[in-house]
Amino acid sequence: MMQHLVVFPIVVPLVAGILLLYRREGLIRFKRAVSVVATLMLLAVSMALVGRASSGEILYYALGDWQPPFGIVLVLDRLSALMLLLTSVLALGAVVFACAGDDEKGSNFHGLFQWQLLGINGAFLTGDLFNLFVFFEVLLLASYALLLHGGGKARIQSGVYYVVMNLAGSSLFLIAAGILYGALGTLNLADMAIRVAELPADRQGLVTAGGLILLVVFGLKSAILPLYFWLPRAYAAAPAPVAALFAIMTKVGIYAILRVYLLIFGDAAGPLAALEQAWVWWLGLATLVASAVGILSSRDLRLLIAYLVLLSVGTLLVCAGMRSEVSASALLYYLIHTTLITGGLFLLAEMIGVQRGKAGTRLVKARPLVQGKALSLLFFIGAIAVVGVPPLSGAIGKALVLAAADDAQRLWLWPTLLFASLASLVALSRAGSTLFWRSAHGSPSGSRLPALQWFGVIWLLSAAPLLVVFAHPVSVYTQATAEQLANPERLTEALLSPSRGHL
Amino acid sequence: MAFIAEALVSLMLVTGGVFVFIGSLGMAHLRDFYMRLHGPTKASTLGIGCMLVASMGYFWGVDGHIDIQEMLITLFLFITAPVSAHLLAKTGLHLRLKHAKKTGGVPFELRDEEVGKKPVPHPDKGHG
Amino acid sequence: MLSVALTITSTLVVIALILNLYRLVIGPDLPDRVLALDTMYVNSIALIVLLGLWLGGKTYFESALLIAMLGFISTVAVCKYILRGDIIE
Amino acid sequence: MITPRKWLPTPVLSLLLLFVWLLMARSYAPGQILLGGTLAILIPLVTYRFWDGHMQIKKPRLLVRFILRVLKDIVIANFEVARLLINPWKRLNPHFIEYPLMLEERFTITVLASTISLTPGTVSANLRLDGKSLLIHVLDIEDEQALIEQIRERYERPLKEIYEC
Amino acid sequence: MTLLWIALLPLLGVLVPLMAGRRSRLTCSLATMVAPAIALGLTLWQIPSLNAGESLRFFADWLPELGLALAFRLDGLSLLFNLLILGIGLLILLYAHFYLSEEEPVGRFYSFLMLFMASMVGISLSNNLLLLWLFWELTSLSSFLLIGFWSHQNDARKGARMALTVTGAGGLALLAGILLLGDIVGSFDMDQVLASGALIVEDARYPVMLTLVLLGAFTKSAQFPFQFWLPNAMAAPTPVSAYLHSATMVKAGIFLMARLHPALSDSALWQLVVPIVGMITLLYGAWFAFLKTDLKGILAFSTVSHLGLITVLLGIGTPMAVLAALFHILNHATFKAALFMISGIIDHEAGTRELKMLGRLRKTMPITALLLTLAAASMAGVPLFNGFLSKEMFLTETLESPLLGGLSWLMPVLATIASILSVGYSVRLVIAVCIKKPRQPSPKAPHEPPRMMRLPVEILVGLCLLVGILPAFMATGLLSLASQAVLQEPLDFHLSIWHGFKLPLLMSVVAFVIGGALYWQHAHLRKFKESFAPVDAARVFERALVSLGQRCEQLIAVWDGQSLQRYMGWLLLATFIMGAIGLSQITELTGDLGNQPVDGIVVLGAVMLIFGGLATAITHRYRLISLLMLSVVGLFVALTFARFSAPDLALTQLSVEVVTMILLMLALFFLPQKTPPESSAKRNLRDIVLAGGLGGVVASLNYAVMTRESFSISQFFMDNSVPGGGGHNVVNVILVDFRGFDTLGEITVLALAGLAIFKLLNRLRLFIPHSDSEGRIWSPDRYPAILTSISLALLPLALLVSAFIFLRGHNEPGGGFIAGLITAVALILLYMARGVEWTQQRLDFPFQPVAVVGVAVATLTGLGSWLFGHPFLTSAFGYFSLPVVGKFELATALLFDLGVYLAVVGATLMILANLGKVTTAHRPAVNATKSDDAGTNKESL
Amino acid sequence: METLYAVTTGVLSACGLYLTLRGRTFPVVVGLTLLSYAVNLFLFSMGGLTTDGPALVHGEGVYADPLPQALVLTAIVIGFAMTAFVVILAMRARSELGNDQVDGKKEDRE
Ligand code: NA
Ligand code: NA
Repeated sequence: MMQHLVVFPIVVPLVAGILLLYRREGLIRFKRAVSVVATLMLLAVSMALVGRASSGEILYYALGDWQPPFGIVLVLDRLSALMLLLTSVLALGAVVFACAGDDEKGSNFHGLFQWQLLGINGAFLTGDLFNLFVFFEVLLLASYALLLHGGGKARIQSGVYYVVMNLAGSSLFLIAAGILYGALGTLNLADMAIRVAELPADRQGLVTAGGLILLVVFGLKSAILPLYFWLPRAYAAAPAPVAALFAIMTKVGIYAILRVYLLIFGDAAGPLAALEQAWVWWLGLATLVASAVGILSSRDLRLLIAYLVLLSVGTLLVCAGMRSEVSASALLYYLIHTTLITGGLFLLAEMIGVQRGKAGTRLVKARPLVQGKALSLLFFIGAIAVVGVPPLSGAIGKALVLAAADDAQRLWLWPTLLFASLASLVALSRAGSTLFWRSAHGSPSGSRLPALQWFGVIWLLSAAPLLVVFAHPVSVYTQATAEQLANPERLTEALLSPSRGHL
Repeated sequence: MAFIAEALVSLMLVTGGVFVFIGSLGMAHLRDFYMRLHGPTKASTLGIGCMLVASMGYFWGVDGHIDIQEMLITLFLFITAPVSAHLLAKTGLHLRLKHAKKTGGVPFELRDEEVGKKPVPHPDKGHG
Repeated sequence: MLSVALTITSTLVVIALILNLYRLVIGPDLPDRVLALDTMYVNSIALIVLLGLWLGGKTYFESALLIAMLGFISTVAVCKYILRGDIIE
Repeated sequence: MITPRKWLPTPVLSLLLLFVWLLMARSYAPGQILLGGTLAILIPLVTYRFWDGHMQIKKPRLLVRFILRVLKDIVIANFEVARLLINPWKRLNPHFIEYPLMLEERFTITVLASTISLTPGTVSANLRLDGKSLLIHVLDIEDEQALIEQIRERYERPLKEIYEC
Repeated sequence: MTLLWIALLPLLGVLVPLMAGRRSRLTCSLATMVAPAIALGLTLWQIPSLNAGESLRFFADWLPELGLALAFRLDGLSLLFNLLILGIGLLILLYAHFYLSEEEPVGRFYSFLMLFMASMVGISLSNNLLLLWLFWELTSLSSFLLIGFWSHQNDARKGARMALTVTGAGGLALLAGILLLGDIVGSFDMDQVLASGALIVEDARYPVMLTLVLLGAFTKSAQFPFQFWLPNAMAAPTPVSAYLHSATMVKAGIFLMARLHPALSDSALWQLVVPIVGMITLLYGAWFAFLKTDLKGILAFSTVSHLGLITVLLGIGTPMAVLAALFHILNHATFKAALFMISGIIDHEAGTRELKMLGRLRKTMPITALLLTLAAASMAGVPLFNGFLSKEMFLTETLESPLLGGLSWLMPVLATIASILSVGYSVRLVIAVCIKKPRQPSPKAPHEPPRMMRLPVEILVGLCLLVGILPAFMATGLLSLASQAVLQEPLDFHLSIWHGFKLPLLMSVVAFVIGGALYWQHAHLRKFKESFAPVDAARVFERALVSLGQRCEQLIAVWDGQSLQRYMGWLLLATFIMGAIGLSQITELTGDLGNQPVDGIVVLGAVMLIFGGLATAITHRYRLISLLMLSVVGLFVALTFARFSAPDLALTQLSVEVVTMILLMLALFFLPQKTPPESSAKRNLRDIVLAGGLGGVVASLNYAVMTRESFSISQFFMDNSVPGGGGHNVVNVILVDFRGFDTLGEITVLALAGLAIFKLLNRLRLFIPHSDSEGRIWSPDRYPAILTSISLALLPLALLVSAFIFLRGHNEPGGGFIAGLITAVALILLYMARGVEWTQQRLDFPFQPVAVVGVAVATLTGLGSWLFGHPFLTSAFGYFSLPVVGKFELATALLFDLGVYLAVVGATLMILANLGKVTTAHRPAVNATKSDDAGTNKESL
Repeated sequence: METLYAVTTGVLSACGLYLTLRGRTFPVVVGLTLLSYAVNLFLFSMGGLTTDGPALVHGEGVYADPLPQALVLTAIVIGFAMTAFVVILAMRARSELGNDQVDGKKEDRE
């Protein structure tokens, strides 16, 4: 079985989804059990995979036993292993939270959730451009369904934005993939990298066009300016566990940018090297600015958190735009931090909203909370972490990012990022003081929140201190990952020389 | 292929083409919808039939053994074409499409004196 | 001879299709357009048959079969739509 | 005990399906016959439940004759129509006819309506809701009564004999 | 290790009150004091080693990648601060025990206080710049919690947020400064930084770095122009004010300047900026302190002023100035903490802090009044008090400093003015509180506080006096250690009460005389001040934030606009630009292959497609017509596939096209039939240009690729299709074998679509139109009889065709997907002909399980290969022979394709039949004339 | 032929894109469908245009590149799934929001 480990992150949610979706109604206990167990299995598998990958060996799994570049391969390197682990950690928090009752607000929650994981994991693992498209579609369609879970106007409206934009994005992906196939004659990413390195001059323009249109697609997924508009309202409207899981979705776009451009348009690509860099860098900065404006304008906690997701996207993009080993390492650390924390915050926002009654998550005066103390403590932790104030993970992440910039980049990055941080500090302190301090008179009413919800939130937010305490081991891993990414020839060798790396 | 065979195939083919053409021509130039309906229903169907026979003949000649699978398409067309025409005529009647002035035996649904000149708008104004 | 016949027939079919397009575009009423579309489906079977004769193979037989079947169904659907609005009721 | 009846609810249909299968498969190999035969039995079994009433062909020989006649009529009809269509200057006399039906079964009415549509200058335009009459549009009419008679004798009666008597 | 414990103990102490909070209050207070007391003891225990010149360090790596280490040092400066922090901290805890009322959550308060203490200790001990920053920010956070402790008060919330915002912003600047500094030095290690003064000052980035660091320090220490947050932070409970704003938090900035003094101060910039800012702050604070009427307000502004004083001294930077600064830090902490506590006592006992309601306390609270007078005397710089000593040193330094070149006389003059004001407000404080009669009665009748509540004050005032009288004995040791730490060399100095008649003394005298006189003119000055519009910093700040929020909202409204059209516009524009960039790099659009000749049928196809496309767009307002046009495009796309050797694609496209049409019509029924003309001509033109431009890019790219030779890997598939995949139809073999994984994903998508649509349709109640868009009532013939019979007749045929297409797919055009669609379409025809109810009764299998089983079959086929030790989805096939049947092939690919078939049938029916079902049960009677039920009835999904 | 093909793809894309920029859901859906047709044509042609070479290997001969065909097949199916979803979403949006504007905010002007 061990030789199939790499495909487990796909098979487990696939099979779990099948079990869960076979019957539409009833069996909620069974479904919860299956879903949680599957997610736990995923967690275990991902940990094992991180263990395998941390040695630096690049493994691949040739589906259907068709060797690369002809068949579809799954590639396990440090980056993909890390993303898988991150996904499963996030998913566990979200799914446990959902088991407290959100899963019963519509049909098929758990099955869709597992298939959403299937899509995400597939996107992280695949080493094939078109297969990446397929997994993008899997994760998108699952996310469409999950976004609408529970219904309501806001969800429908934001769903229209989200779906239409992404549908157009899918068409663009096909165009880009088509051009790259037409110009390079292959779909395997590693093979593409090799072919780009030996590209005849008259095809460079084509590959440039393909590569850049692909960047639009990934930019749309990761919510870069000016393609981010779908994000804030969709994330704000999504049911809490779904929004939490969505925290990883923008990172799929970031991941794709790292994977594709560092591999195909690496140093070996000659004139095409670093094709995306300038765009990602400048637009990442602009995204930061836009997110800061959004953060300051938000009058609803969920929307605020959604814009915080955008802030993290901007930060990650500028990191990607710096395109150095240091910045990649900083990016990965920040990515782990921001995914888990924003995920946790979405869950927390739901709990707060429930206890505030009619006011929900709107930042207005409302009745006091029944479990205000505990909630405010968690909110405080989440807010500190997300703003990047010590002593929690965000501070380290931010410092790593700031330090990763070279002198020329600092001139732009530092003011932007610091002002954005300040904006989030201002907004979150206002939000926190409104939510927990500025309560209307009267005694709190409503019921206490279920334990499963607390577990979900604490599970995710505990990343904030843990990432600080274990900053060193984590960053050893991220640095090794960055180093692996900076040397894409190892991946191409592992995949395309027959004697090595095959499971 | 034998000359005769080829000639037959060619003839069949051209005949088919002509019918196809006539069917569409009728549809293009006749004066009212009910008359336009006749062309495609009959001529086009037969035209395709002819061409399929030509195809059958051709491949008989080339391959040496007869495959009459084209019959299947013809069968399908002969089953479906009249039904399409029937339904189309129904929609025409439903929408009370204009008919040529000299049409005789106009049924009640096309007569203004029976159902009024204009459709009475429904109170809820349709679903626009 | 066959090639001449093919050319003639092709020309006729092409003209037929253009006539269909003409009717489709000018209408004037919905049933006219539906009729035009239906005829277009039928006539495209002719195109497929011609393609088969031209290329000398029967690879496209199923395509023709499907056009015959599906063209009908799509006409039915549109007619039902005009008649009843709700096509599956 | 499963009776052969249950195995083979519609032998004619099964035969037809087998025939169609062989047409499509372009092969009469035993394997294909076996496969086609299996499907020819399976498919009616699956779709049997969709038939409300079951059509019995009472006089198959008559059916064959009927089909041949219709085919002949179709060919003739087309030349007829072609003449009408090509010559737009000829004054056409379009006409609607309300044809009173003698047939009662829906399926036979359908066959009749289809036949009418495929044959000279007529399209069956509407089957009245009560199923008692059929509206027919005629492209160029000469004598209404004659046409009704012709349809009655040429198509409706044979159909009635084949299926309903 | 001891150092680590000193740093950790207060941090652990945070947990103590939380755990002891349930116990009695006294237990809680005492328990809380344990940790800082031990830490204080440990600190004191280190003094001998310090005196012996040992360097006390602790180092543990934390995040070497960033340069962050858990590094502590204890030198004189840290010692000075630690003593203040822990010592005064203990006194504050004691004081707070009495100050807080019974109902208040004392455990929480203590733990915030301890958190604050821990972070201050951390700052003072940090031997790593980043670590220092970590603790620095932690003070901002804990002070936020402390200031906002009385969160029900509006002022407290606002004050807390303001403090957090300002110090937080400073903290961000500091982070940048520290990173830059670390970059210049090459390390964040404090020892290295402090040893690299010359290197740092010469670096080109020095000015920026210094600015950033000073921003951090100034905001924290409430230097001008960031002073405004401090007075507003007085909304905190008094122990907090006493602690944060006298001894500790505001001193963090001072500490930073002192700590980095050796590294940063040796530059003209430092010597220009720091003293000037300090001097402005000094005067500003003193002036407002003089005019405030609220006890705590006076103290707060006085604090601002004294912080300015210390800053000036650090700016001057001579060894003696540094010494003076350190000394004043110590002194200010003692007398100001005492004063704050006294103000708290007064507030507590008299119920007010307003001067006009206070007075004559020497009668009612004699001891407190005495303590107040003594502490105020120290603040004013009366001889024999510690304040006098450091102030004298300050005045001396202003005289001796060569700052400001020709304007160097300005410093002593300004210093004197500040002294005058400081005397003025001190006198005013004492007279107004203790001597004069109150103008209004106080809410409570004042009386002495509990004995123990006064104890901390007494200790502090005692210290003021002791140091003032015996400076050499009390302070020399500490100060010499501290100054050595800052100056990095031993400083020879002598603290004494008397320095002889010198200019500074004269300045002091002048200050006393004029300051005293000023008090009498106080009323006039207040009037003078009130003639200016009052600037309430809190209000301004609050308003600025609100208006910032509003501006941002407006900005978002303009920029975002909630307009999908705009979003799409951006997306297309971005794509256009990207594509155009690529195209611009292609010198020759036509590649080596060039054009193939055109034939008439191809032209016809192109014409049909172009016409169909344009017509779809042009007629889009008439939706059904537009759909018909779209159908033409769909048909001719299929024909194009057929024309260019892709029979499988043609079949797929045809079947998908029909299903799509049906689907679109099903949905269109519930949508408006027409789009009203609403796009402006400008907008249309813009859209046409954008769409056209991108279309042009697509066409060009398409052309460029097609005319270039393909280097595809496809030959592999051709070569291996039969031997490796067991199928002659390479496309199908790719789908079910070479790239079966894609197909698995694809059917998952399809099943997901079914599930998602089911979700959308769940509990959807739609308004059923009684008539079409022109008001025509629907045809009464729901199920046209002829259609019904024909669809029944077609069903077996269609199923047969479907089976045929399915079975041959591996070798000839076809396959599971197309077969599935044909089956689905045949059933849909039945639905159309006979309605949902009738059909559903006879088609009694649920669709969702079918779709899911389809995916399951495909998955299991893939998993099956594990049994044979092959990777997921490895196919197998074999040729077998049976007596009658003959030779035939069996392939796992067929099983996989069966999965595809089932998934397609299940998903398609799930979509279409469910959509059909939406309305069926709720259709009103055909001839209904009432329209009561016309409204849409919405429920959640 | 390539020119004609490319022009067709371009025109179809442009028409589809134009429709996706409309303000009502239904035209947008139609536009996306049209766009996906265009994209399928585009992707299909990435292996070049081949006449009379369906990739059915029965011996020697010129074969069309089967890989783009397989990709297009997948793309068609996925496109169908997406279209199905988005059109139902449009329907639901109309029912929830009371009009069929893509932005869902303005008054229904009919
Ligand atoms: Na219905
Ligand atoms: Na319906």
